[in-house]
Amino acid sequence: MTEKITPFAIFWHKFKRRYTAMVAGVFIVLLVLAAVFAPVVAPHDPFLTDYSLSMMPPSLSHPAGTDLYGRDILSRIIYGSRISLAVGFTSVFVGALVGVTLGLVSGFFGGFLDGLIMRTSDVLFAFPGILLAIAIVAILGPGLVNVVVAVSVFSMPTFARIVRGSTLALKESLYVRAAKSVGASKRRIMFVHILPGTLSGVIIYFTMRIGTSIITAASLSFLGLGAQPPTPEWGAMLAESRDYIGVADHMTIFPGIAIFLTVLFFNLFGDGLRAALDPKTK
Amino acid sequence: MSGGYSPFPSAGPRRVSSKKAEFMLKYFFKRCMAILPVLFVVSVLAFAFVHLLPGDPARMMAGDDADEATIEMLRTELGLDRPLPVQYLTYMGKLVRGDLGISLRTNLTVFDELKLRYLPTMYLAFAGMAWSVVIGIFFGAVAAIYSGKWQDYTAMMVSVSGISVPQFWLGLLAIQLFSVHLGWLPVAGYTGKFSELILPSFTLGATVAAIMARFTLSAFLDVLGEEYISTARAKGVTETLVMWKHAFRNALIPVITMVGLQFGFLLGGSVVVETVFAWPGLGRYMIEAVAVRDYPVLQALLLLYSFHFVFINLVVDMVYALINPEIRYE
Amino acid sequence: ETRDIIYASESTVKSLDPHDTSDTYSGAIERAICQGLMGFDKNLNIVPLLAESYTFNEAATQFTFKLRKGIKFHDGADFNAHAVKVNIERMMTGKYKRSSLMKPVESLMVLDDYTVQFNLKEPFGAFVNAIAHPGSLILSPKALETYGDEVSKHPVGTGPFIFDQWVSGNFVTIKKNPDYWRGDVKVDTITFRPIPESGSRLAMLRAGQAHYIYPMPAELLKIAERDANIDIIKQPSIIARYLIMNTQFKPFADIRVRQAVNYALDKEAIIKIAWGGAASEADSIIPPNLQFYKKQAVWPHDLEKAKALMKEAGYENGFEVVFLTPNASNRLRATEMAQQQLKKIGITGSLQSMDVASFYNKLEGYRVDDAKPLPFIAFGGWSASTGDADWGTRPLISTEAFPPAMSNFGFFSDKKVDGFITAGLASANPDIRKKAYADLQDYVWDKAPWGYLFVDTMVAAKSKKLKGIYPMPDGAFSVEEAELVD
Amino acid sequence: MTSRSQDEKSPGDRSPGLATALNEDEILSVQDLSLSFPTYEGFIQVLHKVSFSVKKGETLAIVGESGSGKTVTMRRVMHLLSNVRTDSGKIMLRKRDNSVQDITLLSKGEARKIRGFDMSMIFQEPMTSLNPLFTIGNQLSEALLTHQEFPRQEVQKRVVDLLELVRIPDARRRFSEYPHQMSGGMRQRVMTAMALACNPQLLIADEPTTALDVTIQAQILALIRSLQEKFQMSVIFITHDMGVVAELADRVVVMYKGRVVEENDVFSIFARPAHPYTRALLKAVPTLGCMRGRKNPATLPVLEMEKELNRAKGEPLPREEEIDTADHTADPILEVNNLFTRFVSKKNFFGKTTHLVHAVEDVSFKIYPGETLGIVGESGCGKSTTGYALLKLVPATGEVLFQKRNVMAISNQEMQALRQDIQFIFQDPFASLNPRQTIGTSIGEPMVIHGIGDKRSRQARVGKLLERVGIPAHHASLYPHEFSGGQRQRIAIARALSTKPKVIIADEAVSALDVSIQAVVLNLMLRLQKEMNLSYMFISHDMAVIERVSHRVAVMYLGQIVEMGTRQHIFEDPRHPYTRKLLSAIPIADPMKRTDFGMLTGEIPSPVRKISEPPRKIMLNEVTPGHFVADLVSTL
Ligand SMILES: Nc1ncnc2c1ncn2[C@@H]1O[C@H](COP(=O)(O)OP(=O)(O)OP(=O)(O)O)[C@@H](O)[C@H]1O
Ligand SMILES: Nc1ncnc2c1ncn2[C@@H]1O[C@H](COP(=O)(O)OP(=O)(O)OP(=O)(O)O)[C@@H](O)[C@H]1O
Ligand SMILES: [Mg+2]
Ligand SMILES: [Mg+2]
Repeated sequence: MTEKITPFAIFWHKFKRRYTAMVAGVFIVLLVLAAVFAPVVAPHDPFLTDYSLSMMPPSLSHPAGTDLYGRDILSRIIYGSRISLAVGFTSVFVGALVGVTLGLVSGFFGGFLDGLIMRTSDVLFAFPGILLAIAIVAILGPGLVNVVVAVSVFSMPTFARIVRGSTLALKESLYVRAAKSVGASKRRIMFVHILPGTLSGVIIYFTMRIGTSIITAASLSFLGLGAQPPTPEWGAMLAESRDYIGVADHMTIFPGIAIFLTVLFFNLFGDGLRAALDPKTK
Repeated sequence: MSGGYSPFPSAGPRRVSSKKAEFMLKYFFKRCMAILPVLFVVSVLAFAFVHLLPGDPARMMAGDDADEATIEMLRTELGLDRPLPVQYLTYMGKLVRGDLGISLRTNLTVFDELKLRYLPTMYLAFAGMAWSVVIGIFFGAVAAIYSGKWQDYTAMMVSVSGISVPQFWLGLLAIQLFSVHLGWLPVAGYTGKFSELILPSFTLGATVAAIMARFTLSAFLDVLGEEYISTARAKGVTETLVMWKHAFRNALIPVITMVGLQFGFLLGGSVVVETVFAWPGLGRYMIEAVAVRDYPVLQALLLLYSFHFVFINLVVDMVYALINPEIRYE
Repeated sequence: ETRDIIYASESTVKSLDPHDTSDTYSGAIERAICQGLMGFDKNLNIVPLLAESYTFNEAATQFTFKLRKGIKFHDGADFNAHAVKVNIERMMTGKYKRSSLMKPVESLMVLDDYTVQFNLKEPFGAFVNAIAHPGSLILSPKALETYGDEVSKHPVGTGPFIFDQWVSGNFVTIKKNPDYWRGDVKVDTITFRPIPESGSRLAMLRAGQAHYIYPMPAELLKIAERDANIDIIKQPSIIARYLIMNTQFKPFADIRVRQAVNYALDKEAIIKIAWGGAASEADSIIPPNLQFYKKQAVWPHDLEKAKALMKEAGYENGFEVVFLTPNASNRLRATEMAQQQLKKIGITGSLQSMDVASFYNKLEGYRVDDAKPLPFIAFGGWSASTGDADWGTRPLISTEAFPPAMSNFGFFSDKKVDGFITAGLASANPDIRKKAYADLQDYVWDKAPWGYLFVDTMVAAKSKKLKGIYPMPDGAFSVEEAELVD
Repeated sequence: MTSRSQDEKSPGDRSPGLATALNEDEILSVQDLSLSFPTYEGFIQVLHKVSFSVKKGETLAIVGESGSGKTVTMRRVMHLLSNVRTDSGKIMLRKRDNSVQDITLLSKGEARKIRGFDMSMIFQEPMTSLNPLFTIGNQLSEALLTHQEFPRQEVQKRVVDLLELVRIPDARRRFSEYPHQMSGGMRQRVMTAMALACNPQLLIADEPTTALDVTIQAQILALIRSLQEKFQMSVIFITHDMGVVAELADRVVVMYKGRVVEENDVFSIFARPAHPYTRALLKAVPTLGCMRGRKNPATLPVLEMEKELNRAKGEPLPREEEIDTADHTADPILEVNNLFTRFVSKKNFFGKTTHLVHAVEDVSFKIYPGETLGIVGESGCGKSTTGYALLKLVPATGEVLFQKRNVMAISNQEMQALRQDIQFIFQDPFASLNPRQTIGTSIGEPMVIHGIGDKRSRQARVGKLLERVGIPAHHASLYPHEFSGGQRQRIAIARALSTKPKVIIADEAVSALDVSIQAVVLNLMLRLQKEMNLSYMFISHDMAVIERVSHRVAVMYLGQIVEMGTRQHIFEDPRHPYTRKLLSAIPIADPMKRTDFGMLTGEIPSPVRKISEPPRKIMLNEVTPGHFVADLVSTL
């Protein structure tokens, strides 16, 4: 093809053709903005109770209705996005940080260390994710911070595996061999040559994992192990509303949709990234 | 027997298959050896679990209104006063004899309790797996075959939605729709009827179906780029055969490993689904056990879950070796 | 055609050994299979059952029961004094969860085949309540011999239903006892199924997949009321709900602060929103259905007074506490509302919800001599399962009940209160006891040991076709008269 | 998937009524074929009015450099392209029943019926063109049964016949084997058998031998030649190797940048190339034997293709430059004694090694200052491993003396310093540069690692090095993918030069490049050698390239050296049968001298051996001064 195409241009060209991913990207940006500017965007104080407004269906002043205590659901969803995004992002970030490090070390040094790390991740794999989270929360007690810890622990092994896989491949690559032959140190090879090469896989998984983490955190809240009231966490809102299905459906529907769309768009965004970063697609 | 389809059932000498059998046996042992350390670590973790939880296990086991003497007695009885490695060995020794302890809540042996709840969870998990494999592979294949067309987008949207719905929400909505409004299916619980299995297993399988669909899609696309697909077309093989004989089979190979890995996810999901659907299985049992701090039960459940995961993956590995002739056997 | 009833409940059966059962639900099912010497009627009045009558001495140390003749257990064994002895002595070993019921007993004497006499260590006026308690049901001596402690899986009694099947974690089925001594049983089987999701429970009833659900989620009453095939049953209970505060420590050591809390609580709103309306405001330290209850004036919701009291006590700017609650959704909601309301008088703090086990574990962790920096407010609940005022007060507000002994988690201690409680037990004479408890209730109400909340109303729902099953004030239920009509 | 876009043609380009425009003796005629692919910038035309035809029973070779459109053309003929747009043109095919049809007009289904029946195709990659999940028998039967009905029993017989036809030994047994149980050469034969299953009249072979070793290539070429004679098929043979063209073709079509630039019979093409591109192509090919009688290596007489295209007629070609830098009187700069590298190949159940790969087995040689030692041998004989072993990139034992210091015995720190003096150039220019670093960073990296100069001086040197290898200095900030293959290899060379090394190990440094670009890179390397007095260890499997660049040559076989001597010794007086076999397998780029590949049979042996059965040690005899030949007794 013509010269002067930067990797980013190729990426962008492929990415923008996935219109679902573009829509997702826009949504995520809006969501982040809403979270950051929640006090400006939210029509009401998310903590303001007014028992006389208990469980009002959607109306002009409360577009998503009110909850049990007469709090504005839309405002709570907007404030809740702060928590869901923060939990999703932080837990995946921590998981990725540890996972990438372990995967890199494991793939690069091999041998005993590799065996140790991989067996450990096998073990973590062997405990079904949410059970692991429940166990961890059972040990640490409920609460958002512990949810983050739990969710990061079980997103970690996948990161480790992804990175280990591409590290193993890159370790054998000619350019790493070339770097070795000119005398590059192990550290240099690991961080300058191998690590950047593993990142595209990490980024893709990272985006998708945020969705999964948001759901897991919500599920933990649903099981009563997550965020504590009156925190406007989406999963907790759902858990709170489930006793009213059939009576006040808006209490279930709106937080449910918030989770669904957020996770959906993170997934679509991740799909788009994958397609765009995959050299096989055009 | 090898997995390849042959137009001549009797064709070819059997020598290969006996060699293969021998290889499979060896391979099996090798895999078994490899999972031993995993099981070991898992058992240590499950053992450590009780000791990691805040509070004195004996005090918790003794219950609300026990006095110090009872607790002290229990402590000796449980061997909690001995060094940890000794405790672990005792624990393992009992484990090997199938003694998982006694449920603090019901005073029944944990073994008996698990026995009761085991099958319902397995039904649920396997039915969920069936849903996800069928739906996932179908959508994935459609998306790959019609790559870039509306079918592709639709299939992928549907399956990505599957990942994005929280299972508990999906379950609640499904009950409202299918059981309350339409009245087609039982609401909840399990007493052995097939109809009771449909909604929970679908809810459970939906997420994994989405994952499978994605994975099938990418495996399929990889395969479609392979030269042997061109070869098949160059022979003049019909497009249908190219897709379903040449491409599909090859795409399925990586998908099979995925099935094993997703099984763990499925078991995890069963915790939520069983709660929503009042399913008398291990998942709900776990939640109940957490709520009342029934330690022997939790310990046993952790072991059982991970053992299953490891075992299923062993089976998957074997299947994989069976159907993939490229696994070397000489 | 068989008449089969499905009873969907929130809880799971934990054991079917009455002596070793601590939960109401299992106890209720046991009561369909087994019976005690005495029992409760719908309103928790004590009525003779396997005993024809009883007598007791003035000092409340000796109780003699005359047993009914001609009753057989399901396995054919005869019911007689021997059977009672076997059962009571089993309980007296101290090994079982309900052994405490027989703690006051010094010895049991078989006077003749159909007369037994309990000799107590010290006066215990509420002893007949203990005998009526589901923990004191009588199992077949033959079954006890055959199964030992495994009897929990094979309960055999004299009740209207025979145990059929129990799949742990799943359902329990009982079937009609054709030879029931009190008359004809009108249904063939009853299956008890656990459906923890309240929405699913109602959905099952509406879809005809269950005949009776308990608890009927009060939040969904609107739906159930609209359904023409459903009957709602409401019944006042003996379950008291209140907020526990640590009364030994600042700031709750100050009675004005405790009173301020009581003024600040909007009980009506809490009942309506958190409890779906299924409760009535507390009007004494014990619920109306308990023996010797005496009505008091409900604490009014008066923010101004509350603020004034706070100011008087020197907490004009409020203080910080931690709210503790079990994570069951209605308790969580109620605590959340208390949190919202107390914020208005400056009592703020974070909320920690946890499973029941951790909750009590945490409460039991506090000691009276602790130096806890952060005071707590915890959502408490108590069902005095003996139906007696003693059990509704002594374990909760007497000095001897400081944890870990019993459940006085707020360390409320008052010499006068302890005095009334002792007096209430010193005699089995109802008049004497009544007076003691009346004094107690009058005295303690203003002392505000708790943030008084409300007394649960039990709500169940059933198919119109089903008759004769009703909930009992202690949260149990009776199925003896169950009947399906078309 | 074939897509409907194949049928989307601009109707104006088609002249109707010419449906039978095919001469009697022709079987296929491609007329004015233009194709476009959708890309980032919209549709890009890759074929421009391509026209050629194939006569009955003839072999047509299509040559041209990489990307010139050879494969695209033939895949279009086979209806095997998806999302391509046919802008103009016709493809006329004479079917078996002698009817003629424009196959661009066919629907998917109709095209399918022609594929494999009227014409069939063999692909370049034998390792991946068979489906790994099905037995050979199954895949061959499928080819048969797709177009014809056969009774069940007969199918197997026919399949076995076909396998025997392509000279697969023990055909009955192979029937139920899977592709992975066969070598590349055998797979390519199976592919050929598959293509022949329905006796098509036209066989299209797209570089069927490029991925194979010379000896195996020779076998396949011989096979195709004999089959073509036997069945009187027409064959279209795509290749970029002029030697192969000379061996096989009757006529030649030369493609360049999506256009046919020349079409002629093979003799005329070689004797009187008309188009400058064809001339350049022929000049750029190092031909075996053209160095005969000369002592020293020399550059190739061609510069870059573009320049060649623009050269005025009659202007003299650039002169060949002799490289006489070798100083055999000095002490060797690198001396290797008894070098061994063995890899674990198999372990038993208990983790004990049972089989070893004897990759390098007791190898000894010397390299003198300014000298190029060529190392040749077939795939897997241990050439690369030897190179890696010298720099301790793989575990090895033995003695490697660099300027008299034993590399094997020195500390890591000293080794580090030494790495400045010995540099590597790898085969794959695409893979040997980190795609995420600018080329400037890559070139400067060795200097950073060894702490040479400061940032500014390093930058200056990177610029100089780039210019030295013919790339503008300001390109330092570009990424590897923005360069062509030849440019990347030059960048790799620049990187190797950055620490001013004395010895460069070039492992198949030009094998992945097009002939024309190969020539440029070879010339560059030779000139650099002259300027900087470099010593090269030049690894290649291409005898002609080795002949061009080496002062001395070592022939490797199964990890051992079987013959070593000056270039003239090896190429003009080969003594060892293996050396002779290699030489005889090379197609000569001269249609007048067709080789008889008859003496070549068998597979490449494997260096994997049981641990209890080490290979026999080969003794080298010095037959004439400086010419070492393995003792025949010990090798064969
Ligand atoms: N599917 C495609 N989409 C876009 N461009 C393509 C596609 N296939 C081939 N091309 C382009 O068409 C041109 C011709 O490619 P082709 O594969 O025919 O070359 P070739 O002569 O066979 O080269 P080689 O010797 O490397 O096999 C190249 O520029 C290539 O990049
Ligand atoms: N890291 C390794 N582990 C195991 N075996 C190896 C390893 N590297 C190379 N080999 C084996 O050693 C033998 C020699 O390999 P080497 O790469 O040196 O051959 P080569 O002559 O360079 O071949 P080619 O022309 O294919 O590059 C081969 O059989 C190869 O499979
Ligand atoms: Mg090509
Ligand atoms: Mg090599």
